[in-house]
Amino acid sequence: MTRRVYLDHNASTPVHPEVVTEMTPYFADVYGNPSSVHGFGRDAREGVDVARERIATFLRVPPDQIVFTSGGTESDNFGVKGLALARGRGHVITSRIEHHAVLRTVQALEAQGFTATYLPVDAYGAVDPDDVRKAIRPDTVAISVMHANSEVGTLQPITEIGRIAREHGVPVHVDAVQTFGKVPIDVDAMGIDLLSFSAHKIYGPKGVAGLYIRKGTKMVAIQHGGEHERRRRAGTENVPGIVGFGKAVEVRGREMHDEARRVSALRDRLWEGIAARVPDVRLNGHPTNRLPGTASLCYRHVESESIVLGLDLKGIAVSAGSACTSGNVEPSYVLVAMGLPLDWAMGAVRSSLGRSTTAEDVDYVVDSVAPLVQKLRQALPVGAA
Amino acid sequence: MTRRVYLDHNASTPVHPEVVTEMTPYFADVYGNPSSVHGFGRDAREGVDVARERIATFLRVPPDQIVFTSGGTESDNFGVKGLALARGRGHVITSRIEHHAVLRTVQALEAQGFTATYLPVDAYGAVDPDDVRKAIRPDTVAISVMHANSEVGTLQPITEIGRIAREHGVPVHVDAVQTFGKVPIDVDAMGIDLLSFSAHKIYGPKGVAGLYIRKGTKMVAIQHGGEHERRRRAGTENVPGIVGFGKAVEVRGREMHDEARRVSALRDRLWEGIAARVPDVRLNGHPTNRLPGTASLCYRHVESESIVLGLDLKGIAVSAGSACTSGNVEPSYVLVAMGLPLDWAMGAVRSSLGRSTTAEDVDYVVDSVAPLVQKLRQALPVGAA
Amino acid sequence: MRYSETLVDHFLNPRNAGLMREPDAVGEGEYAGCGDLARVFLRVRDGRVAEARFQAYGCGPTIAAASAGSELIALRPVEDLAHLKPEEVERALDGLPEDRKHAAEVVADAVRAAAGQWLSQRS
Amino acid sequence: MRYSETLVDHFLNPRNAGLMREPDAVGEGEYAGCGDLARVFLRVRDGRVAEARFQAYGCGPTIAAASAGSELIALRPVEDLAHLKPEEVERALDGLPEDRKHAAEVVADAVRAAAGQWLSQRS
Ligand SMILES: Cc1ncc(COP(=O)(O)O)c(C=O)c1O
Ligand SMILES: Cc1ncc(COP(=O)(O)O)c(C=O)c1O
Repeated sequence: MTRRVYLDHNASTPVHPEVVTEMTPYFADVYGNPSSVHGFGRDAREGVDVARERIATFLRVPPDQIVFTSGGTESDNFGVKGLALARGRGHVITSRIEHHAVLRTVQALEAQGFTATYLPVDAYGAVDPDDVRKAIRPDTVAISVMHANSEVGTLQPITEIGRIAREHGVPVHVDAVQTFGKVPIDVDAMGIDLLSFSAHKIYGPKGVAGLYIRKGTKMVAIQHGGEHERRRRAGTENVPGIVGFGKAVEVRGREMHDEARRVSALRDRLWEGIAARVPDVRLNGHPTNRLPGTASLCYRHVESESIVLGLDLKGIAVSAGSACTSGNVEPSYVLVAMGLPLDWAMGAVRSSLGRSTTAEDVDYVVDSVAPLVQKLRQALPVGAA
Repeated sequence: MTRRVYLDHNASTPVHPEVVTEMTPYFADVYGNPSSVHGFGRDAREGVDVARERIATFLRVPPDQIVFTSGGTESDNFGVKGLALARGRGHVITSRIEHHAVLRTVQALEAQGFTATYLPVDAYGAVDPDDVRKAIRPDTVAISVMHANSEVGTLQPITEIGRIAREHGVPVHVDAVQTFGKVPIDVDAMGIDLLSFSAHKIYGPKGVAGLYIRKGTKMVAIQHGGEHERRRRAGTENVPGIVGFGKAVEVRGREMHDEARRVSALRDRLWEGIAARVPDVRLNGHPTNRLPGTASLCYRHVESESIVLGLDLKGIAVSAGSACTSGNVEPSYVLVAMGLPLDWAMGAVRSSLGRSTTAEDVDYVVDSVAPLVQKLRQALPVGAA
Repeated sequence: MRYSETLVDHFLNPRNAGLMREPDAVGEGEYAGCGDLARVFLRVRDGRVAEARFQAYGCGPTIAAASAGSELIALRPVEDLAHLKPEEVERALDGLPEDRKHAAEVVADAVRAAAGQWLSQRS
Repeated sequence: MRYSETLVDHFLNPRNAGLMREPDAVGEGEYAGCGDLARVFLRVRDGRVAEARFQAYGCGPTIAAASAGSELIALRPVEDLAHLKPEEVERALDGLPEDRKHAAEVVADAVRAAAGQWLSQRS
């Protein structure tokens, strides 16, 4: 078991070497607090400013419309609560396949007296823009639809949703944690008012993310304290993290496009290799309109976690679509929303490829998956699940 | 101007070299998501577990009572809102000299229908425990008093406050961001239910902090999403930051006591050196019951920022007690609460010493302050302010 | 690794996996919360287990527990097995994490059910 | 550094700082928001500034602006100074950050006040 293959880039990624180099001096050498007016503080402030500038350039937005946060989850909480609480009361529209960072935030708002509509998705996992139109009410205060789901990777019709929202004057928050730096995003063309994006999914450090806030969007802060980030997010800035984030985004500008093509081809190789050798397997999500490196497969009549364990023992990291936590079955709510039957959904395994993935890695995975699934199916009660 | 002297450790600190070494592998090598069940995830999880264990050992509490957050500000927001919102409505007690992370959080709760009492402080900046007793009402849901203020450093009578709170069954949150790792804290003896503590004030990285939550304390989460941190704080853990935090705390266990003695003596040297050469200067806060390295001085009839600028031009980093932001005078609300006259409060300058501060640094500062203040006073309108 | 070496070995090389034709007894265990399922087949000679086979559906530990269980019961009197405790299955795996104890329970349930069936048929 | 070299030089080495005995005119400028205060003293010969001194209280830029202002007005006709614009003081400092523009305003106010006093005394 010397070989190790990491196919879980949607969970987190190794920090890019250039990013590590860029952020390292900000621990022991440039350690001032960016709020301090003296030289030590100004040096730290400059690091933050450069990072903000780089991200703004990448997103083609003004730098002062970017707020740094501690992670995708905070950005999502901030985006959704910030819009809703600024309006006090009303109706929120989201989808059934959002990340928990949005879903549970909307639920928390419901507990405070807001109402919510959770839009369904089709068999590919896509929201129908017409459903958004129908869901809008006079008291709708926010729409939050993700750009792509981490599990199946289908891209949502954000441009259409954005157009409809604008017609009705409703602000749109988009969780782009899985797409930012992987596929192009144009907040103006797509009609996005708030955009959540994160560093650790794109070879930046954990513990830092951002929220784009279109100028003029009515928002309130949710973390209170000092006057950081133009009073929109209190707390001493995570300077090394922000510096690393800026560098990671700059590198994405160079690497994103070629990598998407390469990783997309490797994902096809993975799917075709497995499909050729394993019966009763299917690929979830939209065949083309999707994240390049994500392959969500369902193995019928096998349980996700036993595949993840079997591959882990071969040094391969993939993630389970269904999870058995303290004795509760949890088939992926995303696959369930897409209408997958339970005997398929229980056997969902996601592979997510990244910049260091090679064809040899993929072949090793295919060679490992085939016998494993066969063995697991041998131990299977006939007609189970 | 080659010499650089950093006397702003209460704002932020250089990361300890051992801490940098400990956290570095967690960027590019141990990059899994701690929620992942495969080997890459388990390695990351172990880093987080070790850090939690180290901090728990230092604080002498069970590890599962520590929740990691993104900073002191989040810990304060979490502590105060977590207690208040779990109780829905009621009365909160805090002091006038809390950090904005607590003050503005209490104000946000007031805007949501809570009521609040802001306790006064005496001339040393200390809360009178009797005032806490008098402020408690049947509907009091939380008491939040800091352990020491960053500006004057006077230690608060937490043990007495904790005892009174317990008699009345009211939970106590203590903002120990400035004291954790600098002076001993015993949450049991001091009757503390929640404790905010942070990494970047004690030679750990920015972007990570903690909240101790005593078992059984009724709390709600304020950041919603995945099931991280035993469902108390959603969001992928900042693994390198947490690992660094754990190491920083472990190092504190070794270095804290000797350093306190050393830094305390240097602070006396600074004050005595300045007092001997500059007329009309005073030392704020309690003479003995205080943070070891903090010296808050007021220069009468001089304006804080001009001293900070003058010292900055000599390579010395200190912080201004009063700040002039976009044309609004802001004498420190802490000094005002302590009853300092405005002509003193406007000239407040804080020096905060740390592990790398030397006697030569201190002497250089004294030699720089004396002529600077003299020159600034020459330009002064007679009887101004 | 949160699983013992023994457990991993049973998972990777399950013993006695698969269907048994014309068994003397069959028993099932199911874990409601989780959908985990184990089925045990017994061939009995002179009141003792002459052969055992299993089928299992569930996460890795459940498959390993079924495999270990099928070894554990070989040659034992069926009467004893009517009272098989999950702890015995767990011990045969050198332990289970807290949130996977149900793997041993499902298998012990299946064994007890099969033993019960054989005993009631005989009486 | 957010301040120009010129500003820093005026701050560290303020020109013409201090009281003037028996001046021909005195003017003050004050920035209400901030408590910043500048006082300018003029000695006038033949309608021109023969000598200027200042006192200032405030953040670094205010002190620098007063110093630069006192140089700026030397030998100029007092009549002109009654209309001195803050921009001229700011230019003499090679610029000011947005949130410190008031430093130039306080000083220009003080100069205009002193010039006004002298002109009204004369008439
Ligand atoms: C779409 C999406 N949103 C939000 C998040 C939350 O990010 P984090 O856990 O880093 O806070 C994730 C992470 O998996 C995600 O995939
Ligand atoms: C007492 C106290 N509480 C809270 C904070 C907030 O910490 P941070 O800005 O790192 O979030 C500080 C920082 O100065 C502090 O001194």
